[in-house]
Amino acid sequence: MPALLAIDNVTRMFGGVVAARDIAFELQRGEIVSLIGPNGAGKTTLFNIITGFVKPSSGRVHFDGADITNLKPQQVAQRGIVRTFQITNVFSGLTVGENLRAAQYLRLTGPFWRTMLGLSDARDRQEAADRDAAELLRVVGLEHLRDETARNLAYGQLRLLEIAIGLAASPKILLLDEPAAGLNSEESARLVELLRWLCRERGITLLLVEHDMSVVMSVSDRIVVMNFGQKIAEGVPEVVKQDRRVIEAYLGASLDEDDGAANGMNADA
Amino acid sequence: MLELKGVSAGYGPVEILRDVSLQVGEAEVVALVGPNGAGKTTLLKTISGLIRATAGNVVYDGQDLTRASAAVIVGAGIAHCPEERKVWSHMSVEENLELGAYLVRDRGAVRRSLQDIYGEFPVLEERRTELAGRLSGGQQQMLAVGRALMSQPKLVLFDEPSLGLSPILIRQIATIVERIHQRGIAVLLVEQNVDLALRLANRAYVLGSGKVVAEDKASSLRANPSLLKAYLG
Amino acid sequence: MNRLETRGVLLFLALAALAPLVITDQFFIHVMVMVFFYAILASSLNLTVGFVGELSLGHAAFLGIGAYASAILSTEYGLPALACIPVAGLLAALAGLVIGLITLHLEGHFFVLITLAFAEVLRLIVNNWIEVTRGPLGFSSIPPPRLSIGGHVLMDFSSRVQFYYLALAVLAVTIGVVLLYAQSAFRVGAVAVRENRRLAKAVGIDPFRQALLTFVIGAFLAGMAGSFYAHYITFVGPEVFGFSFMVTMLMMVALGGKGTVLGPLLGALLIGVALEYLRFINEIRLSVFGILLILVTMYLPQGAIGLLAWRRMRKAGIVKVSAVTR
Amino acid sequence: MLETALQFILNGIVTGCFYALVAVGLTLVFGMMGVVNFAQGEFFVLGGMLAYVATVQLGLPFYAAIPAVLAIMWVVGMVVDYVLLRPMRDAHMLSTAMVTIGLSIFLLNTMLLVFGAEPKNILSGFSSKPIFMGGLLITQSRLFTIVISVVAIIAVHLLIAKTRVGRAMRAVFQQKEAAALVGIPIDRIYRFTFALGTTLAALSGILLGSVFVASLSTAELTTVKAFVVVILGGMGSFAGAIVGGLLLGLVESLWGGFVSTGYMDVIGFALVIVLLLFRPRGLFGMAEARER
Repeated sequence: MPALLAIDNVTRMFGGVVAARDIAFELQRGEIVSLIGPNGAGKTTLFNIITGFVKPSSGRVHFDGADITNLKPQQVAQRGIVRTFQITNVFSGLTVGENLRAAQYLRLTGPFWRTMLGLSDARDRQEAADRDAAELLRVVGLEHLRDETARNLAYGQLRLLEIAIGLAASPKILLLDEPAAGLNSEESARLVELLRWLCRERGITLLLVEHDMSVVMSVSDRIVVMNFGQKIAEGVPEVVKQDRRVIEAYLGASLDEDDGAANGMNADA
Repeated sequence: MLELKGVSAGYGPVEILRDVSLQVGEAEVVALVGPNGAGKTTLLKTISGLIRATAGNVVYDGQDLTRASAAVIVGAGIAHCPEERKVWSHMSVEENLELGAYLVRDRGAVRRSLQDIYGEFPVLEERRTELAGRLSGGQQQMLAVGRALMSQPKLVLFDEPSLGLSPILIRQIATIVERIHQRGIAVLLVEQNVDLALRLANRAYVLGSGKVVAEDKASSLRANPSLLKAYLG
Repeated sequence: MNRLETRGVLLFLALAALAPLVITDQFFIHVMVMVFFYAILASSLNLTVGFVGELSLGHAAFLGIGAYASAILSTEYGLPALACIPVAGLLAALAGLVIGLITLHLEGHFFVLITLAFAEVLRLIVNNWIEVTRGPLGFSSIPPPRLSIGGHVLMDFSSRVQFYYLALAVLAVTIGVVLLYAQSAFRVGAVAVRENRRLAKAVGIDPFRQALLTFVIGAFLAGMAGSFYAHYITFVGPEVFGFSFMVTMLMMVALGGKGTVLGPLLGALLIGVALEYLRFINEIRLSVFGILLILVTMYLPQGAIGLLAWRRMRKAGIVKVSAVTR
Repeated sequence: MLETALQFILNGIVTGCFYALVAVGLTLVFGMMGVVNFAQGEFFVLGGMLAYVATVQLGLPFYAAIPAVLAIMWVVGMVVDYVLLRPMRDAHMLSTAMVTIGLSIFLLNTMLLVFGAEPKNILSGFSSKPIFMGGLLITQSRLFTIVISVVAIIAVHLLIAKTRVGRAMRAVFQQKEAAALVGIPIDRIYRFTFALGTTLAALSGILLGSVFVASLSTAELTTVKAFVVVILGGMGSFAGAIVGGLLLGLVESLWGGFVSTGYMDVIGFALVIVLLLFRPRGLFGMAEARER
């Protein structure tokens, strides 16, 4: 079976600096894959490329067999790739319920007059969307806060709302940028549960950028490790954890060793 | 010399630091390590007055700087060499350096510091009239360090000086930190390259999820299991 | 969009429909006609400013286009006034489509400036294109509407009350359109763009299309308002494109409460009444407006309706001290 | 024909000087503070009105009136920044725009109450006898305008390029966080920049008033045209404002001279609309990320 998402030798330069170099990996249907690596490794750049916020300097991105490299963000989202952002990103002036409503926008709108007048099919769509939103809120445990304005939510609740927003847009692939950042251990544990449930029950494919290794190790089917804009390792958690290059990427290569180990690590123009 | 007592801080409703206490002694190099998102940069910004602490105190030389403005803090002798260098790329190298001494009114002293920095980093003198944006990443890092030193600080806060640099340049940065230390200036070093940080520092703190999770002598921290745990779970 | 607001709007319309039965004072009737006119304008401006969150300073252009379209069509081509109103609305909507296609790709400051520039360009063209617009002289004695069925005249608009109900009818249409919009997914999309453009894109909302749609609806409504104005005042000159209309509408939206349905109506009522009854302070009126606009923006960003809603919620204990959750 | 063209170019340079001076303040304030000052045209007119009060009502000589008015306008700028803009530093830019729109409405109508609608002459003391330079004709006051404008532009350039405060301005403009970290008082730099912009607009108003008349009716158009200049030159660009101002002055003058006086004011907008379609950052615009 062909991969759901294929990143094909993607490179992105900013000025003279390489933010991502020749990155290639695939995402199979129903997988949970984590993208890890130290600061500045190029993970967020890759997210931006996949979701159309940044165009790659070279290379292609294929989704479900179609080339999506040059689509705009909203077009990528319309095809079923939805992302969250690193810094908490919700519609802060709207209530929790309206936040989901906004994410269901594509489902709720049809031809102009039908949408404006709320004709029967529009109403049906709306009811289905409302049911769906209610279920999502139950899943993330925010149903009691449906009418609360998002900016009044606690931090942990905001992070959950972000995921709910992503889900409400009915994605085939959900890209989560540091979903566990700032969560306490109890909240992280719930997050892991939630992510597994999504994958199992809703068949959503997940790609995570995450620094909380307890989350990464317990939830991922596979891990892709990046450093200095390049992919340095890929594999199941147990193997990646032992990889010498990965440990070095995190803790820094010992300077006593020869510089050969740092092959190609020069991101400095 | 610098003491943080139970400091909490963050951005808006998001609390990043929770009840952090740490100390930097006279002429000491202290490393601050920990995974991404642990709050290291936030901690430095809180010390230098870019972010207000929501609880706790920042005390420096017996002076309470918790509510002081960034200008007062620089004036008191704390310089902050920020993440990603943040040089003024449309200004010349020399202008960048001179602005580092913005609060120093004595022109003679500024000139002496400038000569001093040029002695330390000859490449900056060679390219003094060029725009900072044209320098390579490593040279920009030198410029950022030089700029921080221009205010004649007694304590320098470094935020990820090795970020994005090649191993050769990283080694150069290490030399710079050592030389700063030899002049009797204290250093608080945030560094993702743990090996580098621990080699340079006398003592180190490990920050995880906004809290200090370990504190140790630099030489013994490497063997400390809480370090690897903080990074790889 | 909450139930309280819908009720408030319906109450407003019901009271307005009954008022002339009780109060027959001609000046009062005139004041209310102007209030309705301003309410249409403010509601239409609010679509872009309040829901999409882009400050359009060119909205007077649509008022002007509507007014001139009506003036030309009725005086030169003899089109009945009641037919002019929707036609003027459509023409303004067309202009809105063209201007929107050009300007809405820009955001923030650029959008503010370019819309202002568009309105200025139109004003200057109207001033100079004498063959079509009669230049600074403008059009006078624009005929009043007349409603007849099979030669039998039902209304000839010789009395103010008949204009009153015409204005109310156009306002009702406006409110109907705005309510439909506010309850549809379009409002959600527009507000999503306003609150977080990046996230809106990430969930598949096209900010440009969303803004354009809203902009064109607003232009349509403002065009109808312009047409009504032409037939009520019977005179149209280049000043309908001017900044003072723009300022007045903006003030009404800001004071009433942007991004709500009821807010612009409240704003139009408050300021419209003040404008007409405080004629004795006419001279310092605009100075007071300026200060008011500053104060409202700085200290009451939600407008009068925000004040009402906040009080109500605090009474009900809904507004928590946000520190609790932090 | 050539001489007529040269004459139009000369006239265009004079007008261009006015535009440039007004636009410089606008562009600096925008580039550094992210504030679009809709009251810039009112500051321009206020300068002219105060010069009228000083020269006609108080009988001050022109050369003394100019510095006096500029000093007053400097204070006005400081006060406006302190009272209206400082509380809005973290606000959304549209809210700040609303505040400056409110200020512009207030200033314009209050001036109308105080000074009345009729245009005012400023007594410059220059004789109206024209000077002939070859076939070209220029009045003393126009020559004076060009000289003062050029001096002012050079002075501002030197201020920004060479002085301590100018360096601090550029530092804040380019990298705010680093500026704070070396101890630059950002709030005071903002206030200084705003006052500078206010004063330059007023200077333009004084000069224009001495060449033609000072009139309230020019305020709104001045603001809008200054925006045109700023967009032409690129928001936040000092050199762009100067070039943009002169360009607009020249184009208007030539268009008005050879094509149509009626549509003279339209040409600038037409230019801007076309420019924004093809090059939204302006001629000299800096590439800045405007992701929100």
